[in-house]
Amino acid sequence: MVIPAQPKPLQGEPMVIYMGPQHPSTHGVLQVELHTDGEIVNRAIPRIGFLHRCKEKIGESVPYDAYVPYTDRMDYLAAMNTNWAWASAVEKLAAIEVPERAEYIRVYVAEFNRIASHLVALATYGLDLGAWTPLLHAFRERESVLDILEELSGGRLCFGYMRIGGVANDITPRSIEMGKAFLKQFRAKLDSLNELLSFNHIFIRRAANIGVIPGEQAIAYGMTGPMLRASGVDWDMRRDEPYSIYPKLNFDVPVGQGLKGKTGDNWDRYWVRVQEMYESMKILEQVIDGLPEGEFRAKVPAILRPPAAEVYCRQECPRGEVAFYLISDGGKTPYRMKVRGPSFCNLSILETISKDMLIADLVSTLGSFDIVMGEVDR
Amino acid sequence: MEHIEIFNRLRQQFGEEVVLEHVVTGDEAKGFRDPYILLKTESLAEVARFLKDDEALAFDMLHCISGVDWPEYFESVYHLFSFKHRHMATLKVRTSKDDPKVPSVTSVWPAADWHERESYDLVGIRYEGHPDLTRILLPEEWEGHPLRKDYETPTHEHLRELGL
Amino acid sequence: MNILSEVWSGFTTTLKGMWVTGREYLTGKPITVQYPYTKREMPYRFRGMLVNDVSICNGCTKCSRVCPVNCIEIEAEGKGKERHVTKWVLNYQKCCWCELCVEVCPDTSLLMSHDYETVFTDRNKMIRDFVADPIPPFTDVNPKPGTNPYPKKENEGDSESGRAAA
Amino acid sequence: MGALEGKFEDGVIVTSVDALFNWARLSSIWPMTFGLACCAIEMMHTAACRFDLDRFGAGVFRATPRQSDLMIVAGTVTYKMAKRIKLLYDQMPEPRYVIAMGSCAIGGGPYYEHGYHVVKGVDLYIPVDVYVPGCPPHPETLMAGLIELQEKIRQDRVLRRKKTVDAA
Repeated sequence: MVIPAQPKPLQGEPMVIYMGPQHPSTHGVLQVELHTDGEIVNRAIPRIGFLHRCKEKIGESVPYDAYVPYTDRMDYLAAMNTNWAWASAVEKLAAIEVPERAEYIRVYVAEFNRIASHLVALATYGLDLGAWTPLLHAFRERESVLDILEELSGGRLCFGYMRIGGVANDITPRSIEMGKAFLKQFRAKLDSLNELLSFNHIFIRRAANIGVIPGEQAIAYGMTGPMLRASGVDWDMRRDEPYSIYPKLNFDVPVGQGLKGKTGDNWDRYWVRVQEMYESMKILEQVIDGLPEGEFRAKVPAILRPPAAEVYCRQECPRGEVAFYLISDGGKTPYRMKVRGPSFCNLSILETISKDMLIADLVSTLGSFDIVMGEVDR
Repeated sequence: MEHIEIFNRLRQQFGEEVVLEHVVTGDEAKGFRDPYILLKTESLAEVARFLKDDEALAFDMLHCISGVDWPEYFESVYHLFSFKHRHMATLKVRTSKDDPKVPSVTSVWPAADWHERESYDLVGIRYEGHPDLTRILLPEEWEGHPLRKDYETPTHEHLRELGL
Repeated sequence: MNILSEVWSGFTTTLKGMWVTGREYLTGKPITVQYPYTKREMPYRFRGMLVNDVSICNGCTKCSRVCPVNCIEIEAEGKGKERHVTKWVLNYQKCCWCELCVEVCPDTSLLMSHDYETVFTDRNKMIRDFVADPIPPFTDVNPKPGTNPYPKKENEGDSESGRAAA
Repeated sequence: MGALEGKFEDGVIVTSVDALFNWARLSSIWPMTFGLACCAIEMMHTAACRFDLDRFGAGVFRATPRQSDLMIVAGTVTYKMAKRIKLLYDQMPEPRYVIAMGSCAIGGGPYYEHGYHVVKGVDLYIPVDVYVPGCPPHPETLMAGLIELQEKIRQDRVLRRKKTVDAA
């Protein structure tokens, strides 16, 4: 009996392709060095730094309160949250008490910003996988959120609304009305967005079971935020190490359960973000009901000179934990300030998990990371 | 675990030679801020391995590495977090200005990879044992380390000459 | 069989998604702002181009000191009530629209106007001296300081009205 | 155009052909999807449903420079990126236009003072037609910039001889 020779597996030629920095699916100016064999990625090395804007050097050069506009531009999709992280780091350093009303306003704007940020994540993930319509739906909703924030702060993207010791302006009744009107209709809109994208069979096939990150690996690589929770680690700064008024608020922390595939795959990461929007809505409803009277800004000296000390302050932003490491020498400016950007840590896992992936799956995986280059490069 | 307890546990394990001191920053009048543990530079990798593997400490996550340029020495600061026990710790090691060298902890926490490269890029501390210690944020042609206090901002013309 | 069911569910869920868009198309209101013809109503705190009324400004340099990007350059003459600016240059190339300078301004001279339609074809024109080239083009869109967009009791504690009163 | 470009004196036919060319060019400015930083999000907003850049014929965002007429430099230009921007600009076919969107692209913006790695204006590398101020500019401002660019294209001389400095 003649044994037929095994057919040779189809072999391509090893090739190096540079994806980016100008590429529609790299979410900004990221370059991925792809070592490919045909359609299979042998190695994908992220090359960053195309948006390195010297944030840490500037942090050492400008006074504490003047750094707020720069934090806007760090994670520009969630400017309010990063503002807040900076403000609370300085407040911790200088031991400033923040009035309760200011804390409520901060949660109000931060959670709205979280919704706006996740809407972009949802829209651009659809866009990466070839769905243009969800972007239009999501951006329409995002516009209503931005209207509310613009009413409060005057800006559309970089708000600069937080100040050391409070917020820049008091909340207006009109913005609360707008917020109520938005929350009333948003749940239904989000449901229909789910119908449009989340449960689309083609979308699920492109996202589920791809780019699986187990929980332990996620922790080892220092991942935080929705990416960590999607891997099944039940950790949220807002609930587990509560700051501000979060202990008073009642909300759940969505964790990835592997509904459509394995726990920690792309679809889980996407789905955690969608569920977080529902939770943010819950928080916002409680904040609107419980808004106390009082001051919106504490009395802070015009030129802040915190004592010589150091603090490490972290907060939960839409992309994970933003942390500011501040060393003060008693002067007007910090001696050293370091930003720990969540996207920076989240992106570093790409090289490990992208081995033996298809190029199309790599795009899907990168999209589910929801990185913001302003924060990766700082 | 409180920060001082972590320090005591490390002292118990490694002795005074390695675990140098426990410093609480700030002062009495204006209030104390975050504390840190100062370690002997050469034994950093060993201590890091213990911090991760020890049951009572279990620091499974490296939160951040920062390089700091002080007048007399460079400092590498490690912020650690444990999901199991939910406590944080700050470690510091110091290295000389002439030849800044710190052992790498990439083998203990993979997250250290990019953080160490960033610290090398911006402050210029060399992490020994790092698999690929190259610039991460700035271009390869760049001269100097910008977060050093004596760094002078290059002019546009100079950067064009470098080919940027 | 498996492939058939895959195709079927892919087809039906896509149709369902198309129905979502169709429903919006049939019932929803169009939201597009027909910009050059109709303009969106801007909120009171809208941050447009930064302008300074040099006739009020006394050149205290508070704004230039607080500016994180050093985009304001001031020269002033005289003492006390006589004090007036001789040079008040704003560099729009650097300005980051953060409103920190407006907050510290003791007068009502420095304001974020509601103007957002100015574009430039020459970069050098973006450095503007408000003494040599005062602000008439902006005056009609400036929010009048102290005017309240909301009924009085709602606006209590608002920093803008507080600043105007001071 | 090539051989015929800039060869003719002003005349009724030449002028109207020029007007036709210009009209065709200004009503279909295809921009490149070229987002650098914060301003890119506002650019996306301008292209999305609320502001709809397609009303000006400029909503067809192309991912490749070879198919686009307009480069909207939306965001901070760093030294690492500047070389790539120059490369992308060189790949674009004539006629090509550039809008510098936001303070950073215009002149370094908030990073002018201490930003060692930020280019102080994209016009150090490529010629810019319209500067749109703002940080980030509002979508309306970007549209105003586009209208300004359309006005500029309307004045273009394609077949007609370019005006010399003395004549102007």
